[in-house]
Amino acid sequence: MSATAVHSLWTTAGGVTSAAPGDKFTAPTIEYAQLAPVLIVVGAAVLGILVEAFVPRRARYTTQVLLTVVAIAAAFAAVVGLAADGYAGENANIAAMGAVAVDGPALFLQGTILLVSMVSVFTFAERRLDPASHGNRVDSFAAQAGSVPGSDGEKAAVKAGFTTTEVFPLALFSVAGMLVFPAANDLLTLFVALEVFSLPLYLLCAVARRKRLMSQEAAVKYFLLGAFSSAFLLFGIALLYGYAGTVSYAGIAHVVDGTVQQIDPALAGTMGNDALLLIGGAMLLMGLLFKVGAVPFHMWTPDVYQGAPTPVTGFMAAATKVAAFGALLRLLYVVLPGLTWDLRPVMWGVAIVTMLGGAIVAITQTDIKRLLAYSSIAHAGFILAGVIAASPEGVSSVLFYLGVYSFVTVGAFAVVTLVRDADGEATHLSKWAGLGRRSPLTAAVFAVFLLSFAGIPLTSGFSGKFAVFKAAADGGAGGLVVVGVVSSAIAAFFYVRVIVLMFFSEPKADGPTVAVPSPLTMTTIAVGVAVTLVLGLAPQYFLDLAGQAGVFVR
Amino acid sequence: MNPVNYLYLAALLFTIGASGVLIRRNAIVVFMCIELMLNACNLALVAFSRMHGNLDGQIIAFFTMVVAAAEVVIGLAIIVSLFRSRHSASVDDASLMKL
Amino acid sequence: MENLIALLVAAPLLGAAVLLCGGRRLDRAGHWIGTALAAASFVTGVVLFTDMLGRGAEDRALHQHLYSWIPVEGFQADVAFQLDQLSMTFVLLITGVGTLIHIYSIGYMEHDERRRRFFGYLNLFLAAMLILVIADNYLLLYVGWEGVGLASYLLIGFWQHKPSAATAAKKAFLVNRVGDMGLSIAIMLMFTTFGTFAFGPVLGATGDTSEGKLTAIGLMLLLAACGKSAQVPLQSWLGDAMEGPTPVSALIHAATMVTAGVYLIVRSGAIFNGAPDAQLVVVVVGAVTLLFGAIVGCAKDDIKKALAGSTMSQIGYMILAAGLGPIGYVFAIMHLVTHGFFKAGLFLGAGSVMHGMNDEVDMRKYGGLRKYMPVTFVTFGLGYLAIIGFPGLSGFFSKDMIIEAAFAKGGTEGWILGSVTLLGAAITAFYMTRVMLLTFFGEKRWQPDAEGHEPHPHESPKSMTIPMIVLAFGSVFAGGFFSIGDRFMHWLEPVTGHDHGHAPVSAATVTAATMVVLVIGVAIAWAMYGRKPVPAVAPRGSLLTRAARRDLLQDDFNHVVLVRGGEHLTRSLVYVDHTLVDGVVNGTAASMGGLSGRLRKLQNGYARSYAVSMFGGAAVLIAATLLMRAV
Amino acid sequence: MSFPLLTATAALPAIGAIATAAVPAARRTAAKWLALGVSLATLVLAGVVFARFEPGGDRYQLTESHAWIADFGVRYELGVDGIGVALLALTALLIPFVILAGWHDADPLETNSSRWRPTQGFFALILMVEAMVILSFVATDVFLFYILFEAMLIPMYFLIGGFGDRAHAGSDENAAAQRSYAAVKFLLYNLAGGLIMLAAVIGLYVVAGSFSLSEIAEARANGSLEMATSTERWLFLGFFFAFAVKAPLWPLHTWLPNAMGEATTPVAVLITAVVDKVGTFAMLRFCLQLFPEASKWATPVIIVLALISIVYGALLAVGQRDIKRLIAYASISHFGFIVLGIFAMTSQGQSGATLYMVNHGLSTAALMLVAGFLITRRGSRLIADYGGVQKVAPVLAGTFLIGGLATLSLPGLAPFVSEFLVLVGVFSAYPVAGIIATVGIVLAALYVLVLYQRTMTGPVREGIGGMPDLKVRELAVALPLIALLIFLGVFPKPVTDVVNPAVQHTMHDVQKKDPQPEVEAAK
Repeated sequence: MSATAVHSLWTTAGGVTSAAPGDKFTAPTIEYAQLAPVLIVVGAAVLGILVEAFVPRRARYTTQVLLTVVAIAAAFAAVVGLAADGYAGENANIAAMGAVAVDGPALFLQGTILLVSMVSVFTFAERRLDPASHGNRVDSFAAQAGSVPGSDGEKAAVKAGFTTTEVFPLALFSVAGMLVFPAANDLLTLFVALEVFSLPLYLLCAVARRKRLMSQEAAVKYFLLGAFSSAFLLFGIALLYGYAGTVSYAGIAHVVDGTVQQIDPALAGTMGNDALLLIGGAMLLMGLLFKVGAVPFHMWTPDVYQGAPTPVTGFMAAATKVAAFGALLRLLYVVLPGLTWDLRPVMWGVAIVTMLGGAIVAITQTDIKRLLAYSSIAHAGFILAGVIAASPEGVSSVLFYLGVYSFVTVGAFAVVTLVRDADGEATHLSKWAGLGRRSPLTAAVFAVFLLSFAGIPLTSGFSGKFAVFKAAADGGAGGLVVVGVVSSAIAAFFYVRVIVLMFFSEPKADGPTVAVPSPLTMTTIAVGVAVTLVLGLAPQYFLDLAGQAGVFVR
Repeated sequence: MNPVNYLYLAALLFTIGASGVLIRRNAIVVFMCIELMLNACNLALVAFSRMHGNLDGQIIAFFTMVVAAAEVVIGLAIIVSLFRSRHSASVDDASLMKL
Repeated sequence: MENLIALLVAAPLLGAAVLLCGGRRLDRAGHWIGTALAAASFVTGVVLFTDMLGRGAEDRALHQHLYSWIPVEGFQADVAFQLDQLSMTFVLLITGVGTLIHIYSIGYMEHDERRRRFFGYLNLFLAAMLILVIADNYLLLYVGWEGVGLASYLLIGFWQHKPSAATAAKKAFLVNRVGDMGLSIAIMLMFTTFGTFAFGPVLGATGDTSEGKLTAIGLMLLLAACGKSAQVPLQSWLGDAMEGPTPVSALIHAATMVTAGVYLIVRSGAIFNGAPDAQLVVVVVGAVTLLFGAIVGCAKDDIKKALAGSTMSQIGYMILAAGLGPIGYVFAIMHLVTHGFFKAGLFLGAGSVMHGMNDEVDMRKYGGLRKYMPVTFVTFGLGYLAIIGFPGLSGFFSKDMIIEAAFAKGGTEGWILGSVTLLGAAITAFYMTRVMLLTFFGEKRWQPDAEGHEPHPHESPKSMTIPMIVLAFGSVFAGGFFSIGDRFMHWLEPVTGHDHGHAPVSAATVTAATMVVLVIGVAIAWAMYGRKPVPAVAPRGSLLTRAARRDLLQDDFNHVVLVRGGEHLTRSLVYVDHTLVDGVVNGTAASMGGLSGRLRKLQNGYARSYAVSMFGGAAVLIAATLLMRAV
Repeated sequence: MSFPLLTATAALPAIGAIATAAVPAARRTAAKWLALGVSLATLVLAGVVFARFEPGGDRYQLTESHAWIADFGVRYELGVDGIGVALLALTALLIPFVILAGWHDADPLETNSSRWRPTQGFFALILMVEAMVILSFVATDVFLFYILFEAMLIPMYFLIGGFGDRAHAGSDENAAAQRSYAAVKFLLYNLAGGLIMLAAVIGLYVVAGSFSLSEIAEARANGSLEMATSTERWLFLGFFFAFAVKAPLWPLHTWLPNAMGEATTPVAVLITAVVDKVGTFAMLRFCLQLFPEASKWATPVIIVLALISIVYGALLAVGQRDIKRLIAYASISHFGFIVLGIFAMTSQGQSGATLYMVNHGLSTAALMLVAGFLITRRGSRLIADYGGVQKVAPVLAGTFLIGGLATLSLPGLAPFVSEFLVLVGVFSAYPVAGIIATVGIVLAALYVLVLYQRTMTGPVREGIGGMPDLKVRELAVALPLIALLIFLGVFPKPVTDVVNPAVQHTMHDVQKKDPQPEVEAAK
């Protein structure tokens, strides 16, 4: 069934075209099996809402955690199942009447997203770090997000032992959106998916237990800028639609490279107008670059990362990047391959300023979360280098990098949640001085993550970086590789600075303590370390995986 | 009337909305400007839909409205809670985090 | 028989090892061990000597190949010895005088708690020196060359607690290193020219290469010789070297080590024969040093420094002779041997005097010592007569020969050199007489020292006097023994070759002339120091005298140009390294930080400005895309 | 599949490192002995490798090859040639001394914090470095080598920054600042070099499609791999830059004095005697083998840089007031000699350079470690604080002097052999360079003797009197090294025998012949 069918379905329903009213109505066919991962998660999310409504408060936390974990696990199982059925390879196809692609990249990214969300959810559910208030274990989310910080209402809420268990369904919704995002095969789905995973994130940012003002500020900034960017994205969609007369990737691609079957006069008119295509493509690109946090669309990143509750930051930093880059890849490889030569210079520029900008500004950061934010920007730049490679190796290298990066990120932020003092997490770097003396293990783990970020050999970071740079060099982007290594050198500086701080400087008397987490967070961190070392020493298996998943269906 | 004019109008609205976002302080107003941009998109979509003689654009417009509505819910929630804790809806006041 | 050769070196080397690693437990026996092993080496030498005499003149040379030292592609360096007449001469001189001085030191160093180490160093020196003279290739010679340098460094600085001694030692080593540079470059040249640096092949193939190459090699060898033999311009270290214990001065800085340069040149005769220009330079250096040393010797009041000057000058004679080519080689070596005897004797005498005078070295504080230490007086006196060339004594023969040879060089060159050597002889007579008079004649001039106890001059113990006596015999008879019937010449000829040249003046005339200048020199000295009493403090003296006291300002030159200049250079380089080379790096880091700080300001916390950047970014993105299509 | 000897030799210290790190805080001494034992066991294994290596045999012996990361065209390929085996032996030999010398350097100052285990960490890191260095000497896969080349920075970084010299001038905070500055400088300098090399490594893969040294060399030999001249030059520069930083070559040297000055003396020895050798080794192994043409193209410049290093380093050594910095600059001068020998591209030069790496390791170790004993006694690194030591501690002074004499390459001690070989090798190819280099031997005498005179001779300064002489442990460090210096000075054959064939291979790689002696040429 052709990719544009779903729309012709609507058109016939609308009856504007030649088809007479009351003509045969073909019901849309939805391949539920192939959409299983998404459906499971969405379903679980809806269930979660119901849980909020009907399950007594005491049991909610447990129920929600269980539900979420089970749902994600099931979704992952479904992904694995699909991959096993060869949807990643030979019988990759397009489901839901052209709305969603089920192919290698989609499944790989969905798998990654699900695993990452799984470990992130563990940190969401962590309740051992903050001292129990009024005998109730508390997590890092506000007792009652609505209540004014410091007000009697809040005190009462805390006393009553309220907790915002809504975060779990919210996370699930967001995950659902992320699952669709890289698989979206028409612009409408893309837009909807974007909103579906963004909106819950806006909320999640706002519900920190500590430092609520910053948390809310982060939410506002994230929300406004996010909405702003999605407006651009939407306008881009509009223009592309105007250019091609369709919003399905394949359809647009056909129009762009002029292999379209029947050309009606209107289409002929707009097809001639490259401005529509170029401006639309650029705006679409901008929408996605905003989500991956590329310069100059990055400015929300540091503030939001810093303000949001750290577990959310970790989730956001890891999963969002994966989803957004997935979508970006699909867009560039499926929709606009015809535009490669027009977009390449622009992408080069963006990649360069992103790598350098992120690395340079990070040097003078004093807050660990902001530091990681800028480092994530720099990494976005590295990944872009792989995206630009415009080759199957490029795709698989990016997939691999995303997998590597996301786990390390979640792990790193999980460690950040452990270092606490009187008023919550001690994120100011000066407080990390001498951490290595006080709790060598934590410091060592964090050092491992930092070294992986820095791309030191024998860590996963190096494997990823090497894969991406290699692909870029192969794809004729040697210049980017040089810029890449230079900015890695700059970046090394601030990672090293943190290590110096932790190990070589004397601990402060009023320094923070390292909380002993529950098995949940421990798992998150352990997974991070494991991935870092395994993919650093023997990445071959996962490179193969990414390699097989490197082909998009059209 | 040439449907292209609608596109000019859409672009105009979009620009107005965008500049509103850049200029206005009050979060609510900023938000409204964003809505305006979305509407501009809708206008463009519908216009194009008309040009191409298929309804995709109009369908998307509907989706957009729904999404916008959802955004309103979330957005207002956030802005209101911000307002309650700061007694100000100015986006410039919310600048604890910088540098 | 050739297997004995290694024993020459092995014995003292063993001694050095044992004494230096042995530790305190050997303190009591140390000096005996050292002396015994030195003697053993001497005995070995004698045995080899007799054996050598037993064979015909042509097949006297012995070879011993121990092992291949540095086997590298296209590069053969062996540890192999060659004992021919030339080497043999040195072996006997070194081990003989060496043994005597060991014995002497037993007494001289009696009160030094580090005597064991002293003997260790002495043995080390013997070993190195022997390697130097019996090596069969230049690289191994180089090993000995630096080895004696090390030994001399250790011995000059033996009293390390005296900063002056430590400085002198360092200076000696450094100046020698400059010379060594010459030697190593010479070896490299040989390698690139001949593909080897073993004596046989190199000296045999000198005909196959250009004169230019030979000249270059020759000059480099000369540089090395200058360093080791304290020839101008590298002579400055010898005077300071007197900081070392007197036996050291006698053995190393009079009899043996300093003459290594002469050995090197004579040994490399084939090269110099092929390079007249190099020879000329050698002769000039010899002549200059001859006078230089003599003049310095006249002005010094420190008895050892005076003798050091004399040594310099005498070696000047030898170098000059060696520079003359086949005419001179034999005489150079002969003078070297005789000089070894009498100069060693003189130094030991000086040591004996100091021993009796609480280590006072200023001759102006001596006087009339002949009464107090007769043996020393006699032996020293004989040495004195020998060095000034009193008829019949060693110096007379050897020096006379050199003077003759100088004239025999022929041409104006010949005349110049001849007269220089004569002048040198006169000055020699002068300063040696001066030393003699100041020390042993006149009335006593010593006062109580700072602690107020007056020195009680007394004769030295047997262990010291006996070596002096033996050496005195040498200084008296060696020359005659060698020259009667040209024994020495025939002995060395197979190695060095010899031609008589054509003397423009008869030997008799030369001898007569020598006698005349000798008398003049002595007379002047007598006039200045014999007749009237000598002031205990040196008078200001003429400009020349003052200059000569300061080694003709050579040290001042070094100090200003090399030391000061060097200090400035290094200090400025340290500065450069820190500010420039390192500054660039730190600068980049700093500028990065600055840039970061400035970019950071963009992140001003206002959502609207963020939106602006997004908007601008979008605009740029669109513009760029359109632009791309446009171009 | 024979027993993977090389892997074992590298793995043993790695495992030992982990084991040492795992020793509980209280059992500090146990950790020390464990580390020492492991290092000695490694030495034994290295000895076996040395024995099993046949100088006449294949170029690479005891080879191992396993698939590793197919996507990157990377294999786990090991193999040792004459040069590698010599340096491997050196490394394995020095580490026990380093450990022994650093016996007390990492004892915790404050015993209250129970979780903090500096001692264990110190020795574990040393062993980790040993493992990586050994592996890098036997890696015949460019990528594998690169990984180790970079990875070994991390343990070194912690060794420098984490365990500063207790004998520092000024306050503790000041010292800590100095130290972390030195550590960061070390890391960033080398990381920068390494990252530039990374670009070149990737470039090499793009060009050659393989990382296997043997494959690439073969492909180049049979012409199936053509490299554009410019490409080859760029790649060469990428590699050489990293190695020149590590070596270190002027003007990329400034990290070394800081690092060696601030680190504890055993670590300083580890840096200059072991880790830096990887740089010069890699020039010989990779630059010349992979990019022969480019190497020849770059030779003039490199020779000049090397000469500058020699003279400049020596002059700066003369100007130093800090013992350890002095030795550091001396090392810079010596590395100049090594590079000079490598790029002279003559048999003598390269054999000499390889020998030089070994001998310099021994001599610096001897000098530096004894200097370390001296410094720990007096608690100061400033030369001015010393004087007359030989009076109170003659043995210390003696060993120090011998170390010094080795440093100024006195004949009879090992360094002379190598230095002379280098000089001859250079002279026969570039006479002027040879002559300039000989200036280095005079300057060497200057800085060594000045150092000795100022510290050891003259009247006994205050603070020196009553200084104890070397203890048994310290003698156990100093004497074997001295013995080796003398032995290799008198009888270097064991090393030259393994080195010569390897050098001939390299000479063949760069298609160079030794210049013929004039006399033969004439015939």
